[in-house]
Amino acid sequence: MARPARVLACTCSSAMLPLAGCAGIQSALVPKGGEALDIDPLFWTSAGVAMAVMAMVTILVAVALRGPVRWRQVLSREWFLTGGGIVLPIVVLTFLLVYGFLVMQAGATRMSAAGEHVVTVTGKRWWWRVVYRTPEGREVESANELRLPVGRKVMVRLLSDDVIHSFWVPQLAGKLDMIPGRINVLTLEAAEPGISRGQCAEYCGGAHALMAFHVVAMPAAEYDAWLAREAMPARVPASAEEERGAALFTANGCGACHTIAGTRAQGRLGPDLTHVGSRRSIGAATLPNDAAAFARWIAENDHIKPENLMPPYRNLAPDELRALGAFLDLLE
Amino acid sequence: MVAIGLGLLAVSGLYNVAATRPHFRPVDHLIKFALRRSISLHSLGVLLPDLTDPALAQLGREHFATGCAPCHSQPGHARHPIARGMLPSPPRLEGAASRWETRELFWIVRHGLKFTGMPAWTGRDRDDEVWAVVAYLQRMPHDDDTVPAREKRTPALGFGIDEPSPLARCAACHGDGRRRPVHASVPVLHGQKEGYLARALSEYHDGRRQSGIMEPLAAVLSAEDIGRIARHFAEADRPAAVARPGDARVARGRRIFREGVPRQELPACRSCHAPETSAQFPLLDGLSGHYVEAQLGLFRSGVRSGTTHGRIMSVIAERLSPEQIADIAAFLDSGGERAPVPAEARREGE
Amino acid sequence: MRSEPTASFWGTLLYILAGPLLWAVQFTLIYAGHTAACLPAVPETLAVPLVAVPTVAAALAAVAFILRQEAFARALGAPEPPRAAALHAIARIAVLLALVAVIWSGFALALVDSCLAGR
Amino acid sequence: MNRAGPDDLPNALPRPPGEEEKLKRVWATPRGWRILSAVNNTVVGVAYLGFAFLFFLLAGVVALVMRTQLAVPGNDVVGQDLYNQLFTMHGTTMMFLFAVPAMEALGVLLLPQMLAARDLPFPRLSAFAIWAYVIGGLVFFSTIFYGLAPKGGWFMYPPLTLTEYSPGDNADFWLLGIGFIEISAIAGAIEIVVGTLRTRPPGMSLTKMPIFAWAMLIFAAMIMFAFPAVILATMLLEIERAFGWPFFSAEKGGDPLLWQHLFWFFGHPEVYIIFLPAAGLVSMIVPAMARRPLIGYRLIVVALIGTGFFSFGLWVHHMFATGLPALSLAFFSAVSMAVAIPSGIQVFSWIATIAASEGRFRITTPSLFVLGFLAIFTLGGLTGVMVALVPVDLQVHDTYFVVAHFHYVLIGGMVFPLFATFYYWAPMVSRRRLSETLGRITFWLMFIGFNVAFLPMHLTGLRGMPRRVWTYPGDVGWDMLNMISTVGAFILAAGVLVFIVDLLRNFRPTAGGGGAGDPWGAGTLEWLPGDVYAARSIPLVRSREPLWDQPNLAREVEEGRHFLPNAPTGGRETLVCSPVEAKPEYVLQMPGPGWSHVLAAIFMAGFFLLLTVKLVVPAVLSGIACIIACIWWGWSLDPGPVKGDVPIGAGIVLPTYVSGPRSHAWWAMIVLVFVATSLYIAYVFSYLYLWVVSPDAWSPHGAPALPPATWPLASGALVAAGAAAMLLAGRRLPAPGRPSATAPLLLAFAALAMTGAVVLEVLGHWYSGLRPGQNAYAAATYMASVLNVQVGIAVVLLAGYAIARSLVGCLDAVRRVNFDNCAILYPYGAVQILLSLLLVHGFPRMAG
Repeated sequence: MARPARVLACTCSSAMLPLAGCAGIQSALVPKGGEALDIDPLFWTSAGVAMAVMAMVTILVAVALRGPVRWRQVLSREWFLTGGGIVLPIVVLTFLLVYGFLVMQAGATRMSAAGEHVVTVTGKRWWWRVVYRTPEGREVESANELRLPVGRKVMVRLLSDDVIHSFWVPQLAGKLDMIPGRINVLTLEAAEPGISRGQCAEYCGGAHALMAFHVVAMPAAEYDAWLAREAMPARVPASAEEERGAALFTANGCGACHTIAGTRAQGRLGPDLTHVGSRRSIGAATLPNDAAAFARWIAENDHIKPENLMPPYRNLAPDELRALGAFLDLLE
Repeated sequence: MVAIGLGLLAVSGLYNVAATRPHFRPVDHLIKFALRRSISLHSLGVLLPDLTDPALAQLGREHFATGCAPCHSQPGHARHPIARGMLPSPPRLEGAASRWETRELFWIVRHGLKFTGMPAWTGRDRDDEVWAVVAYLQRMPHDDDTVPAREKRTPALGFGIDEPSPLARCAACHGDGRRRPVHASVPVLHGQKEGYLARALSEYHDGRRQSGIMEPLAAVLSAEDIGRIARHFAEADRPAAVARPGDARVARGRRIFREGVPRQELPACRSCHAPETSAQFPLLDGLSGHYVEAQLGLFRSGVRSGTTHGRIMSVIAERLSPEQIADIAAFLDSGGERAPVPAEARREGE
Repeated sequence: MRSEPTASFWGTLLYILAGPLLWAVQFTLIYAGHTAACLPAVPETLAVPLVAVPTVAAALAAVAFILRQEAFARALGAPEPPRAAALHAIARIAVLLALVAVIWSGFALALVDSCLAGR
Repeated sequence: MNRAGPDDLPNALPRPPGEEEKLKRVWATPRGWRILSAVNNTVVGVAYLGFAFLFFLLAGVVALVMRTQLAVPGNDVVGQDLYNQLFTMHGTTMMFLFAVPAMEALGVLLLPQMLAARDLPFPRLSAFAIWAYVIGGLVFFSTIFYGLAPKGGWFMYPPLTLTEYSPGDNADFWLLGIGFIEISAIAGAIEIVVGTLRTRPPGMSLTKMPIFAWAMLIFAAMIMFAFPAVILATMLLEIERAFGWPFFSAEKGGDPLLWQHLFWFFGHPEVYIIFLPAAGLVSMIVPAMARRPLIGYRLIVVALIGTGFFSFGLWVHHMFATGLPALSLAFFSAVSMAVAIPSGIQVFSWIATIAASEGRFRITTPSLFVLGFLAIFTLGGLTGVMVALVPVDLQVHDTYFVVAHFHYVLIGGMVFPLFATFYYWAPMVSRRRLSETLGRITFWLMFIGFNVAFLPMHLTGLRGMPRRVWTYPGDVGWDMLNMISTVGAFILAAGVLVFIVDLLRNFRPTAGGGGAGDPWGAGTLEWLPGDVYAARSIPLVRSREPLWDQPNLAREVEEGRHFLPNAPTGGRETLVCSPVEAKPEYVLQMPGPGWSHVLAAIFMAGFFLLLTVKLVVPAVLSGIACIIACIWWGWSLDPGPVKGDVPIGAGIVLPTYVSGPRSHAWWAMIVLVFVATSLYIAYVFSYLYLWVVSPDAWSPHGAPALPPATWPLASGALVAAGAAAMLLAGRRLPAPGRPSATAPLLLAFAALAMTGAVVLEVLGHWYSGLRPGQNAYAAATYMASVLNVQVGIAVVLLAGYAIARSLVGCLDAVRRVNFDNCAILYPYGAVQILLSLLLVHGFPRMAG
């Protein structure tokens, strides 16, 4: 029942959405790994049951309203009431409930099979701190982007130290809250390489709407190489403009909040910028990642993402902003 | 009937508004009565701070000399001839403290009075400055009759005549290399970064930064004046820090200054306020706790968020609690980074 | 109306709510018991009896109620069966409904790991 | 009476002259501006419903603004901060200021009519609740215009709503708004429980009650058990915000999830609190339109009871994504499924009744809305089943799928029945019917608009759009769907607009008098002819549809041939019957219009509002004024047995004054005790929950050692002595007319003893060095005393009041209701205090 139903829904939705099609980057209907693949058939089964029951009720109401007298007499019998109102729901719901329990249990099994790959994601207002552990046990920090090796089960520890957030990558798994004082664990497993989008699903005040991130699933070997690169210090500025940007970075106290490994900037309040240039977005998937966007963000972040905790640096002249943008863009 | 009568009076233009003729006596009484009632009612919510500090009154006197004396005249001085032509005539303020409640004085200085020529305080929401003037008004000699009228000098200050050099005007309040500023609410400028000083004066000049004291003074400065003043102070030596014994408050302030408060997303103060950072970011060492506390309060409440730099600081100051502001102020008051760190605090820091 | 004994309100209430109350007790017990079993100091295996015992007991009580409904009605001071047929039907169906809920939450034990919090 | 045939009615003709005029005079509705003092259930019920509808419109406008903002990606019609306030206001207003009050309003308006009672048993209480609600609600809603509106979401999760992340008064206004609805909901619950159980007409046994009365009874019972949880939660949150007692801060041993448990223990039943009365309304309209009794009456009663119970066992399904142990989630998943069965029963019942119609089911505006309800609610229920499956919920939780689901359930399950109600019952309170033509236009616009707005949202959610976002990017496939939803929202709004036009053209309220008659030929008692006094005489009921089964009933009632056709005590009165079988027990004398309850409402509103804006002194003054108004209000309510016994017909002579378990006041106190009990249970849950989360904070490891056992023992002994004094006082009440000082002295001692016990308990902990801000343990420990102080104050006020009554000679062994009220609350308070002592002093010793 699951497959035809999906084809149906896909057709419906693409009829409504000729442009976007069904390849939504943040769509739970396009599962690409782990728990999302387990939930998908359960979802379609329950949706199918719902549609069938809805159709049945519609027909029954129609018959009750305008059907032949004989049929209507049948509908008003006591056994119809007990059969339709009690026995039928019990049978159908028992089936769905058992199916649901089995999928829940699959989650437990997946978790106990998760290997030594651990990533810690901390919900912040309003961005994500992502800390990887290298095979040597070193911690490597990144932000607003999660990279996953395809085919490996990765244990994601979810924390928060301010308000409650919720970690959700619809293509890979259901959501799990990040709650101050607790550690929740979610096992992710990407089935194929590709990019999907996640977003905070628990209202966390202020810029909740602009707290998203990307998940990049890459072949395991590429992932290992990437992680090794990620653990290295930042690139050194080469051009004069980049050097000027680096100097402005220091002079304006950016290091109070941001870390760039290998420099004196060791702040821990904001995202780690060591390899910021290699990420897909800035401002928690609010802006694209290029030099111009960096410049815009630095001066206008309070307009781009209201209430975010970084002060707007409108004191900087356009050429200074360009230099800073060039410097940050360099940090791949 | 009364309304129609008043209307006719107004339309006819018979009432003479010339300042050469005083109001009819009943009108005068009515106006004064309404004025007193209005001031009394509107000043009801004013909360009095501690005004006993003589230094505060001294600061008030400095402002009084430039801002108030031209009309109200100074004790021991005769009234300025132009001010004499005003109606209602600006009262002499000796003994004003006995005619008005303190809260009423504050309210008048803060808000000014309609139809009298008394202006409102220039620096919007800078109530802290107004209190200095009130403190001075309270201490003004009650009776100036001891000085014979002919010996009273006409005022030397005001209306742009006989201005002393701008630098001397600065030193009057901010002190010089040896002398501390007149009052703790006045910042030390010596040894401050030049860029910051120039920016601050321009902001006052353009009315972007609020101060009833600094705005009028900076308004008359030219760009060259500003540059000259900034350079002068930047090149001077910072006055020696008055190291005070550190208490728990100072230790907490030191911690915030050096490490910030990660839980509150608060960066360390010194990551921006340090000699090696942008010339636009002021040095904080040696500033008085009073000044720091007041300014952080202004950032926090948004009064100082009007400038590009102020906006940066107010975003951060919003995260500080009043207690933390007091801690930081205590730390800077004790000499800041330049003060010797007590042994136990050094251990704690490590 | 006068000649018959006045029905006890609280008894009648207990009688028609017997099923749902049974469910409420079982649900409270298994939820609290399971929470206790998942405390760090308590062995996880304790969850099985802590959930199974109340479930079975509640199911048996429900069956007992249906079999001996008249006796329960009399004991509680509810109007007795011939007098208020609707009341007794209501009590009976309510117990059956509760029985379904009792069994549904109880059998989760057989399919789902007990204290695992992550996924 | 069973044997009384149609010709053997309780009262004979002709009726004495002037009898009806006297009734009219006694029950007259005040005219002009004095109508504010009115208490007639039809008058205040219409006003109540009107204000609830006003809030529906306001919150609806807020929704339109939000839909406009979301029409296109990256829109900036409203900014982030305003949007966050808007969705908080929309949810809060719809839930607390519209849905619950609207249902209570229908209870006030319809219940007494359906039960042929002259009014609710506590007329001024409902008027008080309404005024408090109106003032509080309007002030609360107006905060949106000053940027002061709360912005933590209608669920107000801490830590986001703690002062650290929500400085300013915004969040406090939410707590204020919900405070009013808590008070008026509980007042309403008392009214409805006592009204349904005690003021039914003779012969209407429990199983002959109209389904709506069952629904309201269960509704009120659910309020009794659900609201205390949120009352406690809001107390804890406000205390943490104002004084820093760490209930929800993780770093001091608190837990943000405690709020979620308490809030949803209220919040989920809340949904059914809204839905059950609506289902009850449908169960009234369907048989009327089918001209057939409801098929499956018993099953529907079971369904209502089952829903009422199960709804308390699925609060965690709002917390499936919080990371609780899987088996716990499974329990709640199972109950979430179980609650679907009752809904199935009801849907099939309605279908069966429609099928059984005499001729064909009549298609009128009310039946259109009922059919619309059936379609929409069924779909909402089915997506509810999907959401009850834990894994599916993990994907759709907090997305637009859930937004679609609960709008299907709430608009389908509550708003459509409400509109059916407007059209169906308007003739009962209006001199003119609403227009069938405009009604049909309203229905089709609303039905089409609703589905256009909300059906696409299922897909929007599945495509990953979270709730509560003020903006979204254009490249993730949500833009077209959102545009469609926005268009639908405006169509829906157009339907409501047409309804308002209809209302303005045709609704002519009768201020308590008779309406436009019975256009539907329905079978229940609210369609009896009547006037300001409701039905002329209170009928003897033999079936569930008396008007169908007793063809002459309307005429007989109108002629005054049934019970109580007059006003024998000279004031307002109604008949009180036994709760199960409805045998007449006494004639209840009830108060008429007055100002005391209006003043009490105004001052109570003043108290909370002033407190919210931190004006403590005026707030306290207002609170004192409120208490004075309450005393003035209560002073006239205990008439005593002066009127003696009166005949009501059929040779039955009933007393006009009773005390003890037969009196309506006793029942009201019992309801209050239930409310207090569930509040206390919620507290015990919180205490134990916090211990489970952070046992390290508990004494003696994480906090100072408990005070020595002498403290709690002394405290317990005091309160036990007080209880004994209370018992003795009950026996020493003087005979009428023979004043004695013994009882007042004993009462005073009892009140003092309870005060002393509470004070001792607080002092003990204070001297042991424990401070409430220290950690979660300390906060939980002091919280027990906060609750005890609450009960203690109530006991002291009631005791003081009883002493005052006794000093003026209004309290004796017969006229003892004022004493009984205190005598019910006192043992409750004593037990609560003793349990607190056991928990607070025993548990740490046992667990540590």
